[in-house]
Amino acid sequence: MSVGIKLLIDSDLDKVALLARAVRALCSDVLDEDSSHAVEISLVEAINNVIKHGYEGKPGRNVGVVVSLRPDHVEIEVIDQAEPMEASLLSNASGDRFEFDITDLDALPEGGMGLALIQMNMDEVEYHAGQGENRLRMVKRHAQRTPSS
Amino acid sequence: MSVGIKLLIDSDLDKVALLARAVRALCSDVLDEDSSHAVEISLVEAINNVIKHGYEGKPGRNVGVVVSLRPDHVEIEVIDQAEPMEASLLSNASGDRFEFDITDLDALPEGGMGLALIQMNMDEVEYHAGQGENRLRMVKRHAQRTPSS
Amino acid sequence: MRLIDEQRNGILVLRIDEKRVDASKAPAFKDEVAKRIEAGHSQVVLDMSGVEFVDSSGLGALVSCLKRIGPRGNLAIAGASGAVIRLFSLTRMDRVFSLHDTVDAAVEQMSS
Amino acid sequence: MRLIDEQRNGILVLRIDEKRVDASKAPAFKDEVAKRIEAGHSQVVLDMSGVEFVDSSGLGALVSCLKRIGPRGNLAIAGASGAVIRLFSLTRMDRVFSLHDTVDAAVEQMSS
Ligand SMILES: Nc1ncnc2c1ncn2[C@@H]1O[C@H](COP(=O)(O)OP(=O)(O)O)[C@@H](O)[C@H]1O
Ligand SMILES: Nc1ncnc2c1ncn2[C@@H]1O[C@H](COP(=O)(O)OP(=O)(O)O)[C@@H](O)[C@H]1O
Repeated sequence: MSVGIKLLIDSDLDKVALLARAVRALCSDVLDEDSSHAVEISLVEAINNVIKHGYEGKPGRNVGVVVSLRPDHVEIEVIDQAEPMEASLLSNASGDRFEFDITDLDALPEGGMGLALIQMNMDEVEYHAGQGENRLRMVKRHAQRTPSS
Repeated sequence: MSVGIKLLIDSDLDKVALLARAVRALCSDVLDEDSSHAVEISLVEAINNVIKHGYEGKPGRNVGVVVSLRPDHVEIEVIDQAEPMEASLLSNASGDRFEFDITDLDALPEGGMGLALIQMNMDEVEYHAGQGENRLRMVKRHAQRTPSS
Repeated sequence: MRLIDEQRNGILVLRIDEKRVDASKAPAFKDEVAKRIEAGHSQVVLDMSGVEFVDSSGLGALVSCLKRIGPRGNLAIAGASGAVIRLFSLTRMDRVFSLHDTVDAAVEQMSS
Repeated sequence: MRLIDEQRNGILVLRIDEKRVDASKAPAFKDEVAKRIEAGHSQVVLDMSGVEFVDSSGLGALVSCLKRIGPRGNLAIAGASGAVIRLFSLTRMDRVFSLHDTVDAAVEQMSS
């Protein structure tokens, strides 16, 4: 028994917080604090990327999010109609991004952290581009059911 | 500066809680507890009506909600593609529905309370039917700005 | 619809183990309570302390339970708070139902 | 971007009066802090106790402030909690920034 809802904003960074707050409220019914934050940060990074990179900052385009609360996981799909991104950017992203030298001030990252955060925070991440629509599917399992996470 | 988001479920009573929780989280950022509840109960009654009466309980149809947070009020629009309702049902509804004789057990209402609750809880209620789409627009003003409410 | 039954001095204490009693749950709720009334329970305390939201369908189901239990029985509500109390007040149902802060208070009054 | 300025013993205490520091606010935030650094402030405590969420753009803006203030200046963060601390830990930025529970603690250490 899955229970799903779709949320839509237009491509405006000012509206991302609305989506994030709504999705967080949905998740917090079934996920603990840390897992809810994991979903929220991943969702925000994904949507920011769609607006900034996919739609190149242009307003008036759609960004959709489908949230499904399932018995043992939460599934989030981010849907856009922008040019697809290079899928390897996502599959190559990881926590290695943060293996910087903390003593080298100049080398600290000021950007390029979003995809890495998504990979670190979600249990499954899949990107599908095609038919004028891109779908980023992200899964967060309930903490109590995955003692290894 | 308005900030709007659209939420969509299909016509399934099990999904109304999701919509309600998401919208409540959005409202609670700008409305007090009582006003947030006023919006939540109105929204739930409106959506239940669309599913039960508009779509006659049939699954697989769309129910949309647009939430706009404005500087002095929250605006909620419930959008459906069902047969329109008789607009006078809504305009005639009011708190009078609850002027029953509390000592007459048999006469206590078990239904027919939703539209009255909407009228009692929202500051503005408008119903527009047309072009295959119905829109119920409801406004809740911020408590601090309307000392009379 | 999750309900948890408990007996106390011949009174049925029924805890509603759901956060919301809305149109998706009201029919099952009504049936479950009716079943218990038919089975002979005429003194019932509904523990609503875990309930965060009730809509008009849930309220209608409560009224239906009250009617079914009838004037010779007793139905009390314990632990309603926040949004639930607000709905009772708005609809004047706070004057129809016997509302108590706690199950203990409801049981005590019903026993006396 | 709402920032509230306060001076304490030659230290600029900057309270971020926003619940979220995200991509919609990060550029303005970076500019506002840069302005103050250009104006001569080299000892800065950022009070983040009111901030509930930071994304990678907000974090990037903080790193940019740290670079701008440079190794001869001082940038400390006070009152970060919950989601904000979690992001700092995940990105190892908790080892880069000087984090303090309160503004007082941050000011005290910077003054000593
Ligand atoms: N939705 C997208 N569409 C197109 N390109 C993208 C998208 N998401 C990410 N990218 C590319 O991947 C790069 C890395 O993204 P990310 O790790 O989120 O960092 P940032 O957005 O700060 O650059 C971006 O700079 C961009 O070139
Ligand atoms: N969206 C709708 N479409 C069609 N009819 C409606 C709609 N909303 C309400 N109605 C009609 O108005 C009546 C009163 O609605 P309401 O006050 O919500 O109580 P209830 O749903 O319990 O009957 C309903 O019984 C129905 O006949």
